[in-house]
Amino acid sequence: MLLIHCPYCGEARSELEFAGAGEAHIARPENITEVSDEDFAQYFFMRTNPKGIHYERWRHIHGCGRFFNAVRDTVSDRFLKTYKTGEPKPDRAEFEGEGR
Amino acid sequence: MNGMPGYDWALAAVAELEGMDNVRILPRTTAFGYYNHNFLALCERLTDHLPNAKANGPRERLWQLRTDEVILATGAIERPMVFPQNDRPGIMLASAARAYLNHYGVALGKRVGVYCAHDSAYEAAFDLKKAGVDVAVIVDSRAEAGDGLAGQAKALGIKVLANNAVVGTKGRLRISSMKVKDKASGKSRSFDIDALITSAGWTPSVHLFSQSRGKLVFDADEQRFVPGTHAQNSVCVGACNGTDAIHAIIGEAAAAGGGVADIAAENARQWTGGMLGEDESADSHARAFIDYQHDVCAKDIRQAVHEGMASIEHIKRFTTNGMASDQGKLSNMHGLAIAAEMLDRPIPQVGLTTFRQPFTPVTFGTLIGHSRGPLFDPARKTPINGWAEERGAAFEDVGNWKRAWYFPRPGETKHDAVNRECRTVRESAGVFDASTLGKIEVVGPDAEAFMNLMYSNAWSTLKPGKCRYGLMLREDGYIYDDGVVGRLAHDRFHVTTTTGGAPRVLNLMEDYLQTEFPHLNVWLTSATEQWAVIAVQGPKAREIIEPFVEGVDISADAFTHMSLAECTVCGVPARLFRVSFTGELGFEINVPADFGLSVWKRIFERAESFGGCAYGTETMHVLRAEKGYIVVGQDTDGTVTPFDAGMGWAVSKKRPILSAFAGSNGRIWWPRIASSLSV
Amino acid sequence: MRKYSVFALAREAMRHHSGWEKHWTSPEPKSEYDVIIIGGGGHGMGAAYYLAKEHGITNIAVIEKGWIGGGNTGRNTTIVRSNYLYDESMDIYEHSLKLWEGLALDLNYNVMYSPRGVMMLSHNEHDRQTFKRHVHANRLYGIDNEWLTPEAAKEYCPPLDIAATARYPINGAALQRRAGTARHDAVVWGYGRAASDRGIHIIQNCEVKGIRRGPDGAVSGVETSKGFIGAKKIGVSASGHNSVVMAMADVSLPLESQPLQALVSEPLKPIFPCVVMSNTVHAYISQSDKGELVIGAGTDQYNSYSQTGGLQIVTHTLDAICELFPIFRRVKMMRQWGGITDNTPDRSPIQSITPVPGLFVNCGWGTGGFKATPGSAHLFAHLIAKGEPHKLAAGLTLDRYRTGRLIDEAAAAAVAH
Amino acid sequence: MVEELVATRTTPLSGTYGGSGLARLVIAGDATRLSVRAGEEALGALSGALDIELPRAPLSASVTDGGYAFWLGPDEWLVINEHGEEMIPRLQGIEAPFSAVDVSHRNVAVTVVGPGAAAAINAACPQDLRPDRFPVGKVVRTVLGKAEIVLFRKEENTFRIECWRSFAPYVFGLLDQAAKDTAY
Repeated sequence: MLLIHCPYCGEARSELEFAGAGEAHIARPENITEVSDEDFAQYFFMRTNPKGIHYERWRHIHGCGRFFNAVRDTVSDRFLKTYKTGEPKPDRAEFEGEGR
Repeated sequence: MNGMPGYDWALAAVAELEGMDNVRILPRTTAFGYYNHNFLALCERLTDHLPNAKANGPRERLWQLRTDEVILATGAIERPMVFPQNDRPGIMLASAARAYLNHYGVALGKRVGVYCAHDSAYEAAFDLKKAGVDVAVIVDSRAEAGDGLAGQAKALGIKVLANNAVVGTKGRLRISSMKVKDKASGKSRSFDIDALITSAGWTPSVHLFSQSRGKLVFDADEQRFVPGTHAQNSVCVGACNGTDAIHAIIGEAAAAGGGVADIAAENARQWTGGMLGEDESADSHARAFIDYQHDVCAKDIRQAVHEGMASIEHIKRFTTNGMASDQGKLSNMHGLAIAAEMLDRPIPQVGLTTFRQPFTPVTFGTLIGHSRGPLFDPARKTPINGWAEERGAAFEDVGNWKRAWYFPRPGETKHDAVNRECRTVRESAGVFDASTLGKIEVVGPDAEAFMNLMYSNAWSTLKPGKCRYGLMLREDGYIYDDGVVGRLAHDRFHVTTTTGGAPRVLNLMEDYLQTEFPHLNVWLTSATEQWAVIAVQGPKAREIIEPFVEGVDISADAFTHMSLAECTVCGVPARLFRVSFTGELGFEINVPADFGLSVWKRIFERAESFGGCAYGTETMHVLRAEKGYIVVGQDTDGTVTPFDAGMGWAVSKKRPILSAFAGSNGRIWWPRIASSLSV
Repeated sequence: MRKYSVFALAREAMRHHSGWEKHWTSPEPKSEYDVIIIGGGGHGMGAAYYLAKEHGITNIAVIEKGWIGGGNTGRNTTIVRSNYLYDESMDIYEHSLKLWEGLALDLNYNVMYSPRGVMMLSHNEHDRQTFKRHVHANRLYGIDNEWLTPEAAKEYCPPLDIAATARYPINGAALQRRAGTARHDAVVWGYGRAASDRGIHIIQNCEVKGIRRGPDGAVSGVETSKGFIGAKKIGVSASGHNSVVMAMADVSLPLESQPLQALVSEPLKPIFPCVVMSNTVHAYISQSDKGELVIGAGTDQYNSYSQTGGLQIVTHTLDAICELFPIFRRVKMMRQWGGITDNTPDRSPIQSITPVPGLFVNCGWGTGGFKATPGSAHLFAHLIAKGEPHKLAAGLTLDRYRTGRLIDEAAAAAVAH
Repeated sequence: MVEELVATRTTPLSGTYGGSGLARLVIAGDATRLSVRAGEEALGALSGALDIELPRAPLSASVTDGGYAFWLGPDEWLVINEHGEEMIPRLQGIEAPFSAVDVSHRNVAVTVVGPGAAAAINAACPQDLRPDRFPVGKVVRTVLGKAEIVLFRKEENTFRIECWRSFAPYVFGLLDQAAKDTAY
């Protein structure tokens, strides 16, 4: 069971309070009605699914209710960072050598 | 220890710890699992050890513990010697013999043999001898025992045969003799014994460390795996860390506690020795057991390698070595060593099978705790549920909800009851508990803009005081949910969802609101349980509810189909919808939940006086199916577009279509959220 | 290779089993093969075997990072069934079930396929309608599946508690009698032995580090921990790591890799005669030949390559098992473990050509790949050999995420299966 | 309207008590409750109108005589008035955008009192309830077994638990069992 730091509550809470919400920083096309089928498939279905550093979304669904982003290593399952929705995507260089 | 016998010192230490208010000691408790982020699972045995008469309470308790740091002091487990016919009753570990003797006052035999490759067996032999048990002989496969042991044995009058091996045993119901071979001369002789204790050394208990995903390293000198790199915030001390000397252990423990050792230890012997696998002098075709539960012998491991199994995982699965309830605590290292020898590879290259939870088996009961019967899963009931129970309704489970299914009268079958309920609704009226429908209140100046983004219908044309069927699609155009949406005010919508869909619809709305459209001034609140919903359907519906309603004119002309009003019903604040899921004249009365039962009773009584009845979900399904209304999740399954469902009318024509693929099944994609709409 | 038979057994018993041969050889890789299969699980080993047996291609290497059968093949709960709803699914799973029925004979290896029946419990009206729809769809398609009353279900599986007072009472069940279990390790060893016998190279402890492509964009081979190995055709079937391997060729997939856990109890005397699955309470259970209750838990909610998961997933499953079978409350959990499942958005698999010429992928089997092993392997071999999908797998291509022809069995499938 | 037509109120679990000597369970009385959602700019006006400060600090609560304002999220509060006073009408005329939804009947409150209260709650709740981590006055939305709850520490050994009404029998039942088990 993971321990997840909620950037809105300011403390770490049990995974039981959270809902995973998939990969983060996938830009929804501005002109979604006009993008090609390929681009729509890429946006809606394709995922990087990396082994290692993963940018992902969580919702503190049974807590403050907020969606937020996290950087987590999918090998160690360690969280490297959690941050609020809308904050810039942290550079992966920030996490090199950490927690692997 | 500090001048006391070790056991006494330990008791004193426990007493001191018990006196500290920031320490909690859990006896009879096994840490059986070490999971992510320093999460530990413990099994505390509460009453399981008590005689039946005293054991009324819970048998075990599951502790789920999250810690900043974990100190692992899990010790080591003694390994048996591997030799032919080593599974005869009366053969056991030296440490077991010692525990029987010193803790329980039980001597396991009158004339005990010892076979070992490790000093600890000598200590057991000495204890037995001092207690008056005849120790026939200590057979040591090594050329030499640890410091001073041979002399001590001699002083106690115990014969020691170094560089010898046990190559067989005899006995019918228990061991009666063992055959001992001198490895130098090859000569053998027999000893009459009624018990045999063995020790091949100690295997560090690295299970929890390994479960924590710490990396093990192989200590080639001592032929054992010990903790290497920690993956979580933990420290290993003592035998589990491969630390043998008492002074070193004290130092480790003190460091782990953040202090400096102030414990003096004297007269502690440092054990040496240990071996893995089978002594080379044994007959390779004999049955020398390594896994006693699964009857796996040394020769089976060799056979597996012979047949091409080269990874320890393959060997384990081929022989089932280590797959019994001890999960290889006694056998794994022996099996590994035998395989490595056969493969002529170092032990670490053959690998180590994974340590998995639990450390020792744990009852399902411990793990589930209170989760049984009504506490297995919440059974959600509406405010009107009790009334339906009294009326003898049959119920169906819909998600966590219990819903009245139909209301059989004496002698009626299900079909009779449903037929009657259907006819009654069509001919006069029926009353239906629709409280389980999901309700979300969408409030704020941008509520309309938000609704336009979330539903396929257009909402700008919906005036306050009106409601409309809403269809929610996924971005790939497949139907996600539906429900009637009422507009209470310019900036306030009362959205209903399917019973099962309420949480995921709210979640999806929050997702878009928080991440895609955060600029919108609109908020969502779940109001599902705030309201009891009483649907009155049928030609007599208006007449039935009329006397209860105040604050709105519900005449046919004034309160047309798909109207909505805030008013009072039975004197309490209500939201009244004129909607129909039956095709008949219909109203849905929302009242605050605590008033639901009372309002229901009054309406039901009046409905009965008009020949009406209460009806359940089965009748609701028949009635709606007759009219062609769909239920999302029953008539759709995740790959149905509005067009597949014949509901193109619910898709606003003003929005461009993303793409249209007319496959053989006619699926067409349509974008739920048209970002071309200005928000 | 010597044939396994009762005579061979008698002969070997006389001479300490010294005459048994190695299951497979462990050759050093050659510099070039006609086909490389990445992933030595059941699907990959099987694909190599069928390429040799049915398409005459034997110059094949199966490259496995660890030991064959060590991924999801060796970690699943061994359920075999074909009672799916959609044509695309029924096609491939029924094809697979038919192959299971003859697999031991075909391979001369006892894969312990046991058609003990898979029973899916219905707890409410929605279940009943769904399962009856499955029963009808299956029977129209020629696949066995039948509806049982609660009493008939209990007769088939006596430990079942059909009391009407249960929190989720049982109102019936769908039973596929031909469905059942098979021994996971034996399947991959049987394919391995038969493939090795046909000259296929099984290269274990060999990690693929890159996929090399020629100037035309087509594959030319793989970089591995044992050096470069050339091939004009590469089939990727590395369940749990497909995204990672395919990223080496810049192919993105609609996959998310999530932990799936399972557990076994201590061994019991035979008590549980079939496989029981419950969609509503999220549990499935059978009893292994060694006597352990084999219980499948659910998927953790996050992507992970760690082969571990949270305790809460296991306890949630045991809640359900004990609710269905109160007699098991004092049974002990002996071992829990995890695998990595590659899940697609529509929970149906992908078997497809890719934008890279010569590169084929078999992935996305989610929680249900074991049952598909022979069928998937057989059709994947066809795809690699012919360069186009077999008609039974034509709906499983990657293209469906562009055209929208999704195959969503989520409503049809029991949770994790 | 004739008097007998006026509806009467039936509250879930009213009159139920349970638990053990170490952790007593009491169903709290009726109250009015508001789910308030708003941005920063409306908080001053809302606090004034409601006569209770909407706390800005995460996980904190304001308490008045019979009133609570619980921080549930950065733009979400649960406001409770135990005297049953109507709150919605007081919000007329506030300019800044906000959402206030009456949830008086949606929730049920259970009070857990006694030296074993924290242990009983911890039987099914993952919060760290040690007093230094969960001091008096802290409030969280969290889970209790398979139900969502709002948990407020009113005093060292007194907790108020709010849950949705249909979950109340489950929440109460679970706490009742757990409270009895704290004796072991």
